Amino acid sequence: MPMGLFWFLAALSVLSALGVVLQRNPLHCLLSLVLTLLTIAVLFIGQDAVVVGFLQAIVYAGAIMVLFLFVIWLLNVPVETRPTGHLAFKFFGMIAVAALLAELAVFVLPPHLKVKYSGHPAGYGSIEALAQSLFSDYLIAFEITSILLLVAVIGAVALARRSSEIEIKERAQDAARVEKAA
Amino acid sequence: MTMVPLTYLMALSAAIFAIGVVGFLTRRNILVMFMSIELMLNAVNLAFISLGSRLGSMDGQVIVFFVMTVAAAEAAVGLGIIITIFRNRETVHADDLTLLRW
Amino acid sequence: MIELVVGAIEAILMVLVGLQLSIFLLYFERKGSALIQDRVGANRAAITGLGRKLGMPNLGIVNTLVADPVKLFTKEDFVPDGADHFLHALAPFLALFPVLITFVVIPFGDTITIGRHTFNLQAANLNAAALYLLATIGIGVYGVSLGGWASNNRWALLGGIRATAQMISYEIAMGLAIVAIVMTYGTLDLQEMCRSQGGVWFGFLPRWGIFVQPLAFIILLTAGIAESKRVPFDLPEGESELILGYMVEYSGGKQAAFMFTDFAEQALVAMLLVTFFFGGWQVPWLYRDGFHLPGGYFIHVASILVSILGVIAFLIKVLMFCILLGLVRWTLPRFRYDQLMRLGWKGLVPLGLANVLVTAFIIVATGGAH
Amino acid sequence: MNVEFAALALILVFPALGVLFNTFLGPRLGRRAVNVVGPGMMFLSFTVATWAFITIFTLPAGSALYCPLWRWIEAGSFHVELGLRVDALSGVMIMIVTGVGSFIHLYSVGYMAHDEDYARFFTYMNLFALSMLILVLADNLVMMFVGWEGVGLCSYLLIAFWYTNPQFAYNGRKAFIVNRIGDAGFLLGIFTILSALAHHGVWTLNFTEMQAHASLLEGTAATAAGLLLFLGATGKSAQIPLYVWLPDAMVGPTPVSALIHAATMVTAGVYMVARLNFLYMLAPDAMMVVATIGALTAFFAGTVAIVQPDIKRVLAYSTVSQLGYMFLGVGSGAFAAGIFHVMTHAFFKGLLFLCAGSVIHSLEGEQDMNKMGALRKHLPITFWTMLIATLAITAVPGFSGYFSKDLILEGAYESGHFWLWLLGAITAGITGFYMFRLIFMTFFGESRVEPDKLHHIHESPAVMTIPLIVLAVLATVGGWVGLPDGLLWGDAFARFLSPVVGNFKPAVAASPAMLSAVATGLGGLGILLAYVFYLRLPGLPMILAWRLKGLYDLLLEKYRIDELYNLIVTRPLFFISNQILNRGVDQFVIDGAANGAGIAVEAGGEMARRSETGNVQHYAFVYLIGVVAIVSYYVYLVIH
Repeated sequence: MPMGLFWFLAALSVLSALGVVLQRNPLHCLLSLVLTLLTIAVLFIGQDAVVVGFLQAIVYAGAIMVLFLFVIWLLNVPVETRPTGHLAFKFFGMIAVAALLAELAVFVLPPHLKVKYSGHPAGYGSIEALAQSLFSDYLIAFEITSILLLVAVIGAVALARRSSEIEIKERAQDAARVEKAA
Repeated sequence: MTMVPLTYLMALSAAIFAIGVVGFLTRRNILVMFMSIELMLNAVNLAFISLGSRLGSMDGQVIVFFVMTVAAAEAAVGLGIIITIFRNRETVHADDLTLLRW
Repeated sequence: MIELVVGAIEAILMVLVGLQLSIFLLYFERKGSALIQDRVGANRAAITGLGRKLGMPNLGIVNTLVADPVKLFTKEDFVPDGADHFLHALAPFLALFPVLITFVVIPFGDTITIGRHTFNLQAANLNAAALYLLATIGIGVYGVSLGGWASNNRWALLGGIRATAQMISYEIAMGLAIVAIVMTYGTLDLQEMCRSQGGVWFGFLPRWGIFVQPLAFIILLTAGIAESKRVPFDLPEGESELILGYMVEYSGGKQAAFMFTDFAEQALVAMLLVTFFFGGWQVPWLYRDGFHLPGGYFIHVASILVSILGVIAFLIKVLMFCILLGLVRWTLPRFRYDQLMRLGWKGLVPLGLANVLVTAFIIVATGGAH
Repeated sequence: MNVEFAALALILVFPALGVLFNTFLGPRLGRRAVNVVGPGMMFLSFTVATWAFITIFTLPAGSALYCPLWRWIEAGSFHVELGLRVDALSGVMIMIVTGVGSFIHLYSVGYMAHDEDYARFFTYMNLFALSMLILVLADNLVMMFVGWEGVGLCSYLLIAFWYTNPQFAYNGRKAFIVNRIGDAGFLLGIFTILSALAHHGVWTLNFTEMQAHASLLEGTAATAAGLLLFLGATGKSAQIPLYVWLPDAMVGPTPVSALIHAATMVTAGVYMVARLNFLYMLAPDAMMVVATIGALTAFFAGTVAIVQPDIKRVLAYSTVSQLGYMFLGVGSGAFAAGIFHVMTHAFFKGLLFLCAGSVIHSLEGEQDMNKMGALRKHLPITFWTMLIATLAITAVPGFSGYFSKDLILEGAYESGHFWLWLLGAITAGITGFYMFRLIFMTFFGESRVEPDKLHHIHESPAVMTIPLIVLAVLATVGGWVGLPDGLLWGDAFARFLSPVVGNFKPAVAASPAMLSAVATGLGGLGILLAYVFYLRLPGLPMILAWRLKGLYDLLLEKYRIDELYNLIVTRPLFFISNQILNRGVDQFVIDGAANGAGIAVEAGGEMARRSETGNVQHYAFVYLIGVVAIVSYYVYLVIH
């Protein structure tokens, strides 16, 4: 990946990430997040993680974020007008984050980041290599993930489902009975 | 082929992660807080991919793959919860959602 | 370096082809529909009046290709009150852009050798092109949905929501069909797919994907029409219920962009169908050195000519499919929304899953797995 | 010569099956099934036991059958291998336990015919027999202790069988607690033996191995172990000072009394002392204590029995008294005589109890002899069998009791302690008196039966009388295996047991005939007195009781031993428990600490809960601080 492209993507991703945090309108936040995700996807592809990069675009940007979009519409989330939260809390939160960043810097900066580039084996990042890993070393995790997704789907349906008409009718009947009794 | 220095990538990852943390701590809209969580997840994903690329190992990508599936599940359930909360409380403001206190 | 330049030229060429096809579709929309519905159609505008003097029927070419665009681009760019100006302006291009960049991965010909250089007649030879397709199509959702939202209009928002739901639903069926295809060819590279469709079975039958994956073809055709939001899946626009859906508050160039998106998507679907199922640029019985007709006849053709024949064959096939899609548009009535969802989730998705399963089973059974 | 005999396990398996069946299926399948399975399992066990006994009999003297089971405890060099072992001694015991036990089970079918809880009853009965068989068959002290505890538990369960009556439940608890005291001594005895042996590097509790290394125990270890084990025996076998539970145990169903008194439980102590004869032979002081306690208990209990009005209570004290005889025998070194008396006693005492049960059964639960009389004609079988048993226990020549009791008295005399013999001989007279008092008051004289019960009197059903007849035959002829030396097969029983318990070595020469004559004479005197008191001059006892009111009351109230224990043990214990441990330690210190901790936690929680704002971001902030802290640690690791 050319350095120029990296700097461009890095700047774009940080700016859009800031956009997520700083904008008032949740929809704008969401679009900023989509942009962040896409730049990160490009960063993935730039590092030979081609399949995962495209999956990031398909799954994250193309599906999960659309789900967010739906929810924002469904709830008709208003633009935030009142200033939120306590200033003191924000202040101490910032200090803690700054501390975390400083600590992470220790790991990230050269003297302690000791990873040698060992070269990419043939087919690195290809769908064959990914599948080879997923269906051999990580097979059980992969299968469990599929169960997790199934559970999540069922859970989401159970949570968000509106009561059926029959249930609503029964509830109304119960209420009427209680009223009559009283 | 030029290699972006690992330090830069990790620093970018750390920066996005920190932005996500800030977002989670300072925003009061639970949807935006949720988005901040996604930011953090992606920052970590970036770190995984970068390190995996340097080590020439597929494991980083596999983990990112799992993170994505888990994020999908989390989004499905989390948004379901948010919808349910909104139906009952008519709010997505984290300051108003403090029933589980003393 | 020269490869890069050629690649850029190819990319521009491909996008232009897509746009030209859109123009053709626009024209076909006018006159073709008139033909089907036994009307005259656009026939007023004539620049010189020469044709009428000569007693020729007015083909409406001036109407559709000159007057309409001029009218569109010179109209007032109206933004409704209370709309999100930035997103309102961004949305049409957010819709068009992903479609246009998708054209670059479609192979429109075999490699062509000019002098020392060998060029791949595919703007961008991505080895994960199939995933790229899905990614760009997935991102295309945002333009439409944001267009609907940013207009500050209930009809528009409803149209946007419908469009979003419809597109992500059919994306799954489309993805499943593509998975089956990818399994069949064993590659994500579209050029590779085209190449492996060369040759014949039983001495005469071209090795096209349609003969291997007929079900995937039907799924992809249906899902493709739904993705491009054309009749009978044009619920997001639904003139009779939502006026024009997400486009209702657009005018001028922005509306033109949305319209072009639809037409370009149609062209894209046609190209995909051709690439996946009808051999792409493959001409039946034409090999590198010439035609090997069934029955042992052989006609020599120069290598460069073979390549050019391939490009022409590709364009003809795409045109055929564009016309097919247009015919569908003017033949079938619109679905109800619940029918649309039922068809997507209860029809195409299970079919696609079954198709993937059967394909996988056959591959394993015939020892096709590596 | 040791022979592996796997069928020994069956002796245990059958009662165990009975327990399981009666517990889980009995209540569902009903009375008929229980009636078949309960006694049936005992008879099967009896069959196997007989087979084993005959096998032993046909083998050369000193042989044993064994059946290894499995390794139970393993701790360092100490391990317990469970195994069953039958030699002459335990062979006699299993015959008694399964034989007499079987007939008591059979009798119970009739006796418990009207009780709702028959399945539970037979569960306990089978479990009782099983425990006793474990005790007897054990080849090591640990397994013996399992059986030892088992019979204690079963006695509790059975004495308190009618647990809805608080007094009965109380008596059950009393039996259990008194037994626990003895068990503690038994356990300490085991530890003493183990530590003494382990001191010399011998880690075993197996009887044969212990016998082989018995010399290591010589000295204080043997004395201490013998005394501690004998404490256990006083508990189980109702000797001074722990006999108090046995008379109270009469509240259980009568077959239970028969089982406890005749076949199982109470003989456990005697068996244990005989089994560990090699240990006691090393500790003459302990032997002396055993003999003395035995003689005193025999005399003591006999005197109490003289005045008791309750028919079962008389029999209970007679049991205590007879057990005293047995301990007098084994304490004097005449182990064979002691075991012989265990056997004959099992016959006649089992019979006596079953007869008493028959009487009580016919009188619909009446136990007071003052409300009996002249039952001879109504209950002919019961009368005749009971008379035989009484003759046996009174040691009338020819009946079984005569031979065994004679041997014990002879042993006591020949051990060189004249007064022990004297106490035994006097007790023989007392025995004659109170036993015939019982017979005369119950079966002769005028009827004092309450009128409304009079016409209900009937002889018991065959299922009850058959055991009576069988036991009566045994009570008569059972003693003949121990005919005096020189007569026919003379002294066969002692010779049979001698490889296990050794031969009796007299310290003083005596004339057996002379001693026998004295004891028999005293017995006859007792019978004569009873005849005078209760048939010739029925008013005399009343006058005597009035004249000697102090003595009479003392005897009637059992020397007030229960009251004494109450005063010196129970009351202080309750006082300490209630005033100091309950009010002081428990309520003040422990409750105070517990409540104080609760109050402190509550107060702390009251303060701490303020930190639970319910706002997820506050939690996230704390979480973040935690993350920063953890990362700091890694930073520290990286930098250094």
